[in-house]
Amino acid sequence: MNLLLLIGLPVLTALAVLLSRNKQQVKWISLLGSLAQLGLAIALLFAFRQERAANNTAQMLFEQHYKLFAALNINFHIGVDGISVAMVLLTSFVVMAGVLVSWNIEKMTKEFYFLLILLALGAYGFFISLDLFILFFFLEISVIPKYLLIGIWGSGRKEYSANKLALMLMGGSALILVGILGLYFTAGHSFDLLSLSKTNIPGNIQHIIFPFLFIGFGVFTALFPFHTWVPDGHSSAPTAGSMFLAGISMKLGGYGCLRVATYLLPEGAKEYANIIIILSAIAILYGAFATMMQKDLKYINAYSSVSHVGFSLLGIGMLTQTAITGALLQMVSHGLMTALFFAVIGMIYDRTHTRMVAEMGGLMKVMPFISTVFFIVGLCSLGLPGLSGFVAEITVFMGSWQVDDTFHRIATIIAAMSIVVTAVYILRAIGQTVMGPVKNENFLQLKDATWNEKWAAIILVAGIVAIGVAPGWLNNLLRPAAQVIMDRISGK
Amino acid sequence: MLAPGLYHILFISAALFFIGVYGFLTRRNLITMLMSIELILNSVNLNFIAFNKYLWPQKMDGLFFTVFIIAIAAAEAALAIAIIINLYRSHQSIDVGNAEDLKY
Amino acid sequence: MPNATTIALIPLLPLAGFLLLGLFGQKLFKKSAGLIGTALLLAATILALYTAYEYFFVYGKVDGVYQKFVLLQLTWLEFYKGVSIDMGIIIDPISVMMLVVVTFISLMVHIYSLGYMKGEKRFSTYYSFLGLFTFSMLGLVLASNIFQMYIFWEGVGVSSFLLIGFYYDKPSAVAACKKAFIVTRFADLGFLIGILVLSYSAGTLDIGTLIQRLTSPESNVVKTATAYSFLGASALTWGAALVFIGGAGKSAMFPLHIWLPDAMEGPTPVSALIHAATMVVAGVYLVARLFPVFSITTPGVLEIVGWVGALSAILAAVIACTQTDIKRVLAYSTMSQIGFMMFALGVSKYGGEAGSGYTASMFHLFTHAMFKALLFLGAGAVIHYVHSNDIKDMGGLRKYLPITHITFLIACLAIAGIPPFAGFFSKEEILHAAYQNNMAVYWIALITSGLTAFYMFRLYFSIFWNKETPTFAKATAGKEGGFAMMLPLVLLGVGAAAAGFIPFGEFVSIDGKPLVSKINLVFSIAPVALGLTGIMAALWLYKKQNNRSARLAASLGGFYKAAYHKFYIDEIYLFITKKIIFNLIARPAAWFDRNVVDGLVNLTGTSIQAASEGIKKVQSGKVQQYAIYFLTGVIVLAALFIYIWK
Amino acid sequence: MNGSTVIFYLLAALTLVNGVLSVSTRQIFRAAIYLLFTLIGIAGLYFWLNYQFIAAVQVVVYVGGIVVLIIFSIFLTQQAGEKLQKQKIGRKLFAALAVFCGFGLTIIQVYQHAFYEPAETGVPVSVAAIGQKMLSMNDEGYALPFEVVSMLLLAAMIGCIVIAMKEKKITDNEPGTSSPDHTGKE
Repeated sequence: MNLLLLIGLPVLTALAVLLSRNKQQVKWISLLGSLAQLGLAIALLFAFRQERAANNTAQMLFEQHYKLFAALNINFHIGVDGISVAMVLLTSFVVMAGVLVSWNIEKMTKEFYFLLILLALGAYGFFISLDLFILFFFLEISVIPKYLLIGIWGSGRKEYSANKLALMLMGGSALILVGILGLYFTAGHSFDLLSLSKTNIPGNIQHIIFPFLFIGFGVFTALFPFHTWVPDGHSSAPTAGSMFLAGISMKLGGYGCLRVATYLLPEGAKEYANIIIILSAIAILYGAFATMMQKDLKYINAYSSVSHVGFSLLGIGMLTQTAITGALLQMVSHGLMTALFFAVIGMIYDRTHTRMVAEMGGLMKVMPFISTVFFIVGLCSLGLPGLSGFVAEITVFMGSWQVDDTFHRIATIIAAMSIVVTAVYILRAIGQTVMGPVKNENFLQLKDATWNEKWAAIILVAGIVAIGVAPGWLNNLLRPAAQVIMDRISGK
Repeated sequence: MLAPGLYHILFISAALFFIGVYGFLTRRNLITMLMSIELILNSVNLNFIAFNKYLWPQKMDGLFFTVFIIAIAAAEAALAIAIIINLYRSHQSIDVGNAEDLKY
Repeated sequence: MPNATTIALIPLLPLAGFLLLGLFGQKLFKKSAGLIGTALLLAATILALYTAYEYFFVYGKVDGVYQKFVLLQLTWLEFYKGVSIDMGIIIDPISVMMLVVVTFISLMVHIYSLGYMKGEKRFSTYYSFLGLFTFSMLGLVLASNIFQMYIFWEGVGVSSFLLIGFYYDKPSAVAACKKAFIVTRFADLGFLIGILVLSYSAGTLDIGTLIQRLTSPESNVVKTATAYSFLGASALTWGAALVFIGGAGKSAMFPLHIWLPDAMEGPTPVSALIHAATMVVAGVYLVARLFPVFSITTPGVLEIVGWVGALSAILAAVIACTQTDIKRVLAYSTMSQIGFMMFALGVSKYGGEAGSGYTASMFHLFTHAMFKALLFLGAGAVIHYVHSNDIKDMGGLRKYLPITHITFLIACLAIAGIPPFAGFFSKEEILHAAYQNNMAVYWIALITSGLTAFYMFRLYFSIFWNKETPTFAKATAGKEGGFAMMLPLVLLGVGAAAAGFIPFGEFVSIDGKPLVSKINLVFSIAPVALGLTGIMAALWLYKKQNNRSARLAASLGGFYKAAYHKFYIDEIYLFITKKIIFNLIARPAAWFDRNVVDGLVNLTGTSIQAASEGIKKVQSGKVQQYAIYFLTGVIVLAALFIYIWK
Repeated sequence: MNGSTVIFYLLAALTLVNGVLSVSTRQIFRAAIYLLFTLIGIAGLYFWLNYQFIAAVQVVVYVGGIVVLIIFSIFLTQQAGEKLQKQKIGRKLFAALAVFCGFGLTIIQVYQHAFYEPAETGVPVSVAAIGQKMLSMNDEGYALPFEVVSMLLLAAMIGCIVIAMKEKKITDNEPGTSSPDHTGKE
């Protein structure tokens, strides 16, 4: 399996979009492109499993290595392990759904789809890069389109939100860059992830570099005090923008926190693990409580994202294999779930022209399909067994409980308490929007989902259910990769 | 001490220089500012000549510098006045306070 | 050996119904949904009965002891070595008994709903939800892994939520389903943490292994877990107590019972199935499933179980005497009866004669499922006829609803503990177990059983006697309900009347060895007499329309008022949630985020902007200013270089 | 105190006093005249220093050229008899302070520095020597700077013309007759 395809296909799609003549062509080309990416991602999954089944125990599979700039030892080095495969799969699902829900974008359609595909390209590239330089390059590629997507196609205070988001993410990138350069100069002038992972970086230097990398990526994944771009960014972004932002972009950060910060700097991770745990436990519960008071559906989901992503960071902070697997499961699960949530909110908003919970009611009667999906995603969010959220949260809890002391126990219990608070705000949202009497007479004329929206929802629901009902395949994909990271942490 | 020498001339040139600077800083009229600049240039010339005279009497470098500076000063003055007149034409004023378009 | 495929089919058939009707029901099976659901469940019931027969009479008993079989352990999610969620099937006396109860009651409700829910717009959705519930409940019952149990535990929770909120456009139903889900969710938090504690201590999630490792006091597992203590109690005590909180939430034990009366907003057959017969006894089942851990390792927690059960029993019985909503009375009665089962477990010990409470509890669970489902279905028939839930709108219905009347009477006699109906036998055994182990609980139970007889017959007389000319318009009143509704009533009536004669101790006991129940005639006098007294009191107060009950209520004064308002427990919860959680935690958290955390971010932005505004002024375009800066800079630098940085 | 010394002090006083007056008077025309006297004083100093050629250049270029130019421009831009606007007092004080500090610093440095005394005294330079050196092309010669300066003067001349030229386009551009540049847009 040639991994260059994963980058090449979005590039081709983007070019084709640029060259196409009218809106219909743009849409269909994007759809075909994202469908092909989805197919490719699934093919990658099977190819990967096949290799593993054939006892190929290399850490990274399908590696490719090209010299990019020999003088500074910058290489184009790509390869995948289980984590990357899962993330690529997640990205392709979200991209597909995002393209489908944006079907009715009328304003500057070509540019919109171009940016969407560019963002996807950045994400794919990021997840398969094994060289910190190109990893950073792809990370930046995925930031710029967000700014434009929000600034041009957004709603509400879009300029403010776009600026805030771009500035905070850029700030995070700056920290990441400092961290990467720190690594480069302390570990023998190399950007290569695999060779860096074999060098021993002195502990005191790790303690200095680790916060840069972790906070830098943490900004992307809404680490507690750096999360405020999330509510504003999401509330202003167009539907597909929110989906990409929460479904993919926040995962870039989580992936980076794990793969770059924690994996390369195990001593640093150990040093700051307790702080990470405290911050993420706060984020989980506090985000959940803050969600309870929100009145706008997008704000509800944005804050609940802060809370949910806290589980990923908690899992990373716990530094056990199970907890890290849980963190990864949570990333995948949350990516699908939150993308679906935003898609549904977008569908509701397109029809009712409001996102205020108090103004809706009884949508079940008017649009049963959308409401059912809303139900499913809500239940997934509150961790119902059979849907993906449960699998992830339980794995994090089980992993966290393995660390046998009172501090970690209490952090785990605090995190677990969020399942009640989550239930409260999700049910409030569902109860006021989907259930109850129809408050606005005009709503009775509204139509249910169109074909593209149905397919977008079905794709994501399929992902959620596939993980929720049979988590084994994903777990088996992620666990060995998490084990590799744990081996480095425990110094094996 | 009373016999004039290098130090005396340097004193004059320094005084002239700072008089020029003072004028440049406090005048609001562009022409008078130009005059202050002339003072500054002259103080420099005086310095060159003085050093040439007292430190390297056999050489003529200081002298040549002075000649060139005078030539450049002439060119500068002509240009500056052209600019001032043009400014006067467009702004109906040669107050330096009105000429703050540099900001943009 | 049991056949895994046959048993696995029992939960899978309702699941198939759920998927089929849920995905395609509204389009393809709008009319036939009920029949499909019922047919699938009939098949499941037959399989369950077959399994029970096979287990109890063919292969289950080896050397006089009923064996425990664990089948089909499919790894679903592996956490770390030795600890994984395995989807398995456990076959032992209580799971087989529960299989029969769940499928049978569910089948009855399916059949009943054919009539009751006829013409409902979301008829197929209703049946798909019923399928989901039955699947989850059966999964819970068969779970061999504690996390598998939790998964299905949540599954029954959500199907209960969906069914309570079935009439989603009714605000009270929406509120009720939210309340039910959130309260049980709160309890599930305890269950979850309890699982974490116990599974970490035992190093396994498999129930059998877990029990085995935690019940041998000499083992290292127990020693280390006991050594680790938190707030003065050992890890295992905490674990067991937390697991019990989960059970108490689902089984509506005080103080987590508040959701159950409100849950009556759902369709009445749903109340019969979920909130009377099956789901609410899941807590009892959970404690029973982990009974060895409770009784051997943490007897302190078992004592708590007993007291919580007893307290809930009497509290619910008192409240039930004052309620006027027919379904709420039944809901409190359910809570009270589950309290009986709980304290029966609480007073029991492990093994032999001392374990009679366990058997009694399971027996009562079995009989209660019969007569309580019957009561609810009967109430449903009444409501169907009267279109009201309030007993003030009823009266004299015995002439109009003869079959309902008879079956309701049987159920009332059964729950009141009048021989020879089913309730008598199970309740007698419970009282006997309590008498042997805990006298205080015994007295509470005795009083409660008297109250039970009183409030049940208050209900009975108010509905079927009392006013001879009911207030509802006779013109609209149709027939008693179709064959579909009457058949389950009759079948359950037979069950309620005869189930007591099953020699239950023969089949179900804690250690698998048969237990001979010893119903003592002398011992029975007190409860039966108290029951009859209760009936007499109800007869005197409610048979004819009179103002005796009002006078009695007035003479009780404050106590009556408090009981009528359910001892203000709802209000306390409301205070805690609204005032404390919302206003003191959530609102400040949201405010803090918008103003402090986000404020800091914005402050960074505005301060940079302010700084750049300041710097911008320096760039004024005024040549002289530049010159001054320049000159000052030169002078300062020169002075510095000359005098300071030589 | 011989005559030479007296003349020096007189020239110095002439230069400095007129310089101060030139930057402080509020009548612009008088300022130009004071500048003239300062320049003459400096020319006198050159004479005193025995650099007659430079003195002559000073008189010709500055006195005869630049000051006249300045006076012309004053006539062109200034209404007669109008006094110059006052500068803010704060600015004046600050400038005076800065100037004073700078002057003090310079003078202290100058007086602390011991310049080396050349052994021989020079001879007065003749104009012919200057001319030869200016056009000589060997190492000591100044032909290249000379050419550069002449280029500079040429450029300055052209620049002056361009700057001072009236822009015809602006006056031509009357309303109604839009230029072809603007037709494409809007």
